[in-house]
Amino acid sequence: MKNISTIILLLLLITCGKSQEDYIRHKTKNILDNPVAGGSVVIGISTEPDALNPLTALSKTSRDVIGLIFQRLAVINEDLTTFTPQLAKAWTFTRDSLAIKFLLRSDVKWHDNQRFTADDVVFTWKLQTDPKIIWDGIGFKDNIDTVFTVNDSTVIFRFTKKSRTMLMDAVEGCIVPKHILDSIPPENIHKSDFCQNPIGTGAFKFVQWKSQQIIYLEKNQDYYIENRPYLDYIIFKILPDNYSLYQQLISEEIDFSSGLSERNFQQIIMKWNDHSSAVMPISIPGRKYEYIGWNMIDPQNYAKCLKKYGSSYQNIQHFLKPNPLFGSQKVRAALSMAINKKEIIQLTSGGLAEPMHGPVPMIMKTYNPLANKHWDYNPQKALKLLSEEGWIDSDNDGVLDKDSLIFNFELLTNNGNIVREQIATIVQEQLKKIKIKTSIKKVDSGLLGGRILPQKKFDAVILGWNVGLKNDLSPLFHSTSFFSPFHFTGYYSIKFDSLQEQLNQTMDQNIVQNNSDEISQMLSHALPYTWLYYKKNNIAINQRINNAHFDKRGSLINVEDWWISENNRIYKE
Amino acid sequence: MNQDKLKILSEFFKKLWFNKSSRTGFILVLLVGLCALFAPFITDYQPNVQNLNQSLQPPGKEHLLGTDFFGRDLFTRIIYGARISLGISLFATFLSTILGVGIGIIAGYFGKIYDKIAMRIINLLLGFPKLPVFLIFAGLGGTSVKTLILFMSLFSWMELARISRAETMSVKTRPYIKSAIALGLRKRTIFLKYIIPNIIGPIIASATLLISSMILLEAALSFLGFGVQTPIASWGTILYQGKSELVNGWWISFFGGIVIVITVIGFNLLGDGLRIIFEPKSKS
Amino acid sequence: MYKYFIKKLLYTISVFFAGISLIFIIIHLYPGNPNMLFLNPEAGVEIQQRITEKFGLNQPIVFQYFKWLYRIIIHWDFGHSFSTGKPVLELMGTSFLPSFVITVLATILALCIGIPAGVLSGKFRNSLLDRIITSIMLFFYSMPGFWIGIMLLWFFSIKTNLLPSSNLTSLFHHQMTFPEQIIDYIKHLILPVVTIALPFSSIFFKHVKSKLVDILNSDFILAAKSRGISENKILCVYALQNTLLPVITILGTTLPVLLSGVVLIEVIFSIPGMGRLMVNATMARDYPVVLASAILTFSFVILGNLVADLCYKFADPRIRMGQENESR
Amino acid sequence: MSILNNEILKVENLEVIYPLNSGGNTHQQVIAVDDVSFCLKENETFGIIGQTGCGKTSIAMSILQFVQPSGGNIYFRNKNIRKYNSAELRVERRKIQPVFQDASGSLNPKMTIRNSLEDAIFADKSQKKVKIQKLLDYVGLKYSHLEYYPHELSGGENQRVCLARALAAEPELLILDEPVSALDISIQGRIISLLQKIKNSENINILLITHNLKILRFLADRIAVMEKGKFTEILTKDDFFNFKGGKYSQSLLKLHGYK
Repeated sequence: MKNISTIILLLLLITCGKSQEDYIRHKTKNILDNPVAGGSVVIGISTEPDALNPLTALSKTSRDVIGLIFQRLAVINEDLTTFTPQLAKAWTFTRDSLAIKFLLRSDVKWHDNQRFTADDVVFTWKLQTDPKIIWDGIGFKDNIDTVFTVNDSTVIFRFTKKSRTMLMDAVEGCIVPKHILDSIPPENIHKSDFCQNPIGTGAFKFVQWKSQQIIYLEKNQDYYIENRPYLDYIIFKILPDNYSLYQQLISEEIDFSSGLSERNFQQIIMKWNDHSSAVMPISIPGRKYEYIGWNMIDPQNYAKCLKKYGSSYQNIQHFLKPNPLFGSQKVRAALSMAINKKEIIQLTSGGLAEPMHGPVPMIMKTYNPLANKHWDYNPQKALKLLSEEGWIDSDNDGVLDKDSLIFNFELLTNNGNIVREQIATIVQEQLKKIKIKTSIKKVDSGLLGGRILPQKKFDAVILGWNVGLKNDLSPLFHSTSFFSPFHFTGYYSIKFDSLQEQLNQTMDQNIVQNNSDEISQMLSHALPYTWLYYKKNNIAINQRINNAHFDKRGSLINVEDWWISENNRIYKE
Repeated sequence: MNQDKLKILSEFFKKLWFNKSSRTGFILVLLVGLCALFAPFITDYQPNVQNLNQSLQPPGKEHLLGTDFFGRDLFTRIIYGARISLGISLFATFLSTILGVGIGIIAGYFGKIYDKIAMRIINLLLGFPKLPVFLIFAGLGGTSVKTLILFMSLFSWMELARISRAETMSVKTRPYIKSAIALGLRKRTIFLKYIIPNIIGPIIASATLLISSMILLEAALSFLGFGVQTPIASWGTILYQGKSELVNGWWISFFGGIVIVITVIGFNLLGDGLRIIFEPKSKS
Repeated sequence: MYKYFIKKLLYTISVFFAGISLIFIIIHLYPGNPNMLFLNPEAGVEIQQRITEKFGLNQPIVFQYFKWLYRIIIHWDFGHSFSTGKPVLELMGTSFLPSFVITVLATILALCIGIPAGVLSGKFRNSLLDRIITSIMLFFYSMPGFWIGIMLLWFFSIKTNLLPSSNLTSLFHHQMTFPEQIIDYIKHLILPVVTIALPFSSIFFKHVKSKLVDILNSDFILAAKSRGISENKILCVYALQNTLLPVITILGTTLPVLLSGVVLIEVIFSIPGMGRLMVNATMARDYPVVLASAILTFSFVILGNLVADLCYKFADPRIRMGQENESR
Repeated sequence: MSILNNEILKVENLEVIYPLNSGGNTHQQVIAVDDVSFCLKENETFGIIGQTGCGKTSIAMSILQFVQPSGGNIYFRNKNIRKYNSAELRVERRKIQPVFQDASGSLNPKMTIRNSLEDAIFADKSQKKVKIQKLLDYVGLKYSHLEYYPHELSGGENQRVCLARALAAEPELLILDEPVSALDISIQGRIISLLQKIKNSENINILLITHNLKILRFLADRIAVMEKGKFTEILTKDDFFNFKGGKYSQSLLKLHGYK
């Protein structure tokens, strides 16, 4: 990939013409200059990684860091379907299409100078599927029957059944060194020194992790691609406060960050347009969206049913009562029409987000904007819909009511997320206009996800999901996950279940697209969620860094190609 | 008899007024209190109504102290926030005064094991840094105003308990208490009619000082994101919101803090003044 | 004496155990689950449950408690952080130093501001100088410490960019020459130290001033004056000696105020210290870290109490052993 | 039995020890009252005389149960008062009333004279009024005094109030602890005559503790001489004032100008 890799700077760009020009200049400069080695980049991150071991790491920050130290057999391309070789040179499907044969590179060395061999790949698979390890990607390996070596540089993955995602399943997960982890019992790996001092094959070597401060990575001198990486050091600086992040970007103490708050990103844009800072704002589709989830079934009744009939969906589905407020689709539609997504986006993200109308995320290949039913902002129509449902303000107290029931509910969101608090406050005000009373409650996420959501003890909640690359909506809406913390709305549809199942199993791209569209249509009509917006990934990067490439896969995908011209180096490395 | 009380009261105010610092304190507290009370008459804006295209306006003619993220008038929110902040602080002070005086009197009057236990608890709690403790207990589950007040009062009664204990111990040795005991009066009567009226002065003074530390505590806790829920404003939540807008709207943090400082200064001066009035010893 | 000490120690230990047990139980009984912080539908429910198992949270609380206690007592092992996977002891070790340094420096600065201000104010009582100093100190006393921190941060870091806004050192600190390193440290420490010291100094100021005024009006000073000893000598030799001793003792009682202040200031200035560790751990439900920091705080409190008690005893032999000091 | 009935108060081997505040294991203590025994008979005024700090007040405090004696027994009407439970104590207490030296300090400064007196009377409102009126007349106070606070009255007036309050409880034993020492000489006489009036008219026994020989001469029937926590002798008033006591009594008399 590196050799092919080009000099494309994908910048889904922001505003006026001025910045366009700047962006073009940056690009040309990059083509004219020859990349030179040297220099360091400081990356600002807002949370500390949870571990630097690819088998146990869970947070996004960890994956970003790990992605520089460790490598996979192959990495996914921007189209999210094809792959580029990494540790594997090439691969072929066997004749029966039930196995993939990987030809590995033979010039790869671990950071401690041991040779990378096929044994490492087999060993990694064994650990990944070991229940004691608790690797969070274990689901990818479900269909893999066995993995074995043919010789030092050939590995075969044998599958139990054919599927659309065989290659993706095989290459998922970073390869870990056998010679180090072999001696550690699997149940102790999450505590082992390896989590703090990882050894990989990647372009950067781990040097040091100072808790709450920094993580140092240095150039892997023995990297198998010649002249790569260009940079001598990558330093992750942990800055939990958004203003520090912003401040240090402006003062050029850090060069890069993708964790800026929307408000501070606005400032970056303003300064860039004024030519008063060297920090370039880049806004590309991200991997997150925000939504309001409605509780569609009555919480008290649910608790009773659960107690009486146990947690099996077949047993309890006939006894569940709809939520007195949100059980009706018309009410949910009315609420969706009363919420002005554009206003929310404008205020919380300065317009840098896409209003979202259906369940399929924008970055997915299957995303089809026409499949979604749009509930455009229209408070009058919302009021009318509500009155059709019997919700009228009969006692003129400014709050809708129906049979002595008052339209008053609690809007939950998790503690510590300022943007969601802001969304909640705006939504509260917007719903007030259609005479609906809300109170906002911030709850600790452990409590929210650990108790309130799984027990369905709530009215409505503002949350966001990170989008995976697999596009599987089963955890959120499929009846088999009805008792999981993710499926808290209580949405149930036999049709959805079968569509999603079919979608997951088929290899036919047309069926995939068809079912996906149908699902979009169904869910955007049924509205278990009111999708608010699809977030942009707000990246700020100092313009002295050349050849950085960002897309929907992430912001640190080609760090080994980044380079800094000599006169632009700040630190005396 | 009413006239007598009136006389005592006017005497008291004369003393309060005579002392320059307690006069200043009294005026400041009165000013903030009146603002909170007559908030709707002072400002034309509503505290919680958003005006999204007026987001983050700097202080100016239209908005005296600027607007916040949601385009709400900051001045209005500060005035209305005074109701919440003062309300919480006063109520928490009230609770901890009752708790502290109760424990202090029992410890001071009965002595022995009661005193020992009370003093152990007091010393232990006095040594506790409130914020980390609050973090451990409240950080886990989020908080409501109720738990906030409860926490604030549970961790603030010690100073009052110590004062009322010391005062009770000195009052206890006075002959009139002995006479009252010898008369076979009930404990309740002795506490309510003989002890409390005679130790109330220092208690009022330190309760006034406690209000100011309660205001600061409320601000600190709200600043960490606990406490009053949006959209209701308290001074602490104004600071909390101001923190994330520091780059774009310094005035939120600035004025949110200034009003706390003014009020706390007011209560501190008033409390010091009362202390001087009630404690003739420190008059020198 | 010996017996008293043993008694006190036993009492301390029992309180300590009661305290940490209480914290352990409260934390673990609290509804919700720490693994939910990695709320990610892609990972699946099964993973969530297995993470719970990994953290040992599926076992009965009593079992968890004794296991935890056993590990600490026998192996001196406080477990591994849920959120960073690092050994808790190591985390505590690295984050203790910054907090300690800042606290000590802030205390010194507070003394350097508070005592001279108190002396000046007390000596020139009711003068213009006294009024100015008193007003400033009242302002310091009445402001929320974190607020002045934010305002300083806004002015010196965001507005004027004179001082760094976070951390204790620059990134390439280790490549600097020695004088540069010192300057780097100072630059990073100025804001947090000043922020903590200002409100703190006002406490010292209050005590010093009132004590000094008392002493200057006392009989033995008047007697000294009448003997014709110079004012400055009276101030330095007689008055200050008697003023400063109580100031040292109030250092102990202000420890909790200081610790509370450090928490907020570390959060504001992103200092990798105990306070920030604690705040992050609580927010992330990182039980091992929360417990360990609670134990540390608790130990400080109890140790402070013990030391204060003993100091008090040695300082004032009139206090009978075993009796609580009444007018601290 | 008859002799026993005649005794209002009987103190046996009373011992009061105060701990001293000091460090270390050495339990230093002060023996305030050391093995004191006496009895107070019906219709008798018993005086205890001694220098300040000799332990007189400790005896009074033990009888009033403000101090726990470390040894000995106190019988009031043949009942050991140390064995009362708390409910009994509250009732029985009213039968022994103290009057202290510091008259204004003996009255709650935050209460009017009326309230102070009302608190002392356990009766309903109308009866209270009558009784207060009677008491005021008896101790020689005006009705208008009732609305005053203690600090607005003179020492003598306050002492009258204290006596009125003590009498309001209808006590059988009155313990007077230096009742006139804090008063001006001119007022002392009037209070003493009031006390004489009480002694003669009411069926009240008095334990008088003082270092003032004048009041002793007017009131006491028998006198105990106390020195350093011990009774050196107990003798009648006449014997005492006729120099029939021991060395210490005689020196006391001489000190105060008696010949």
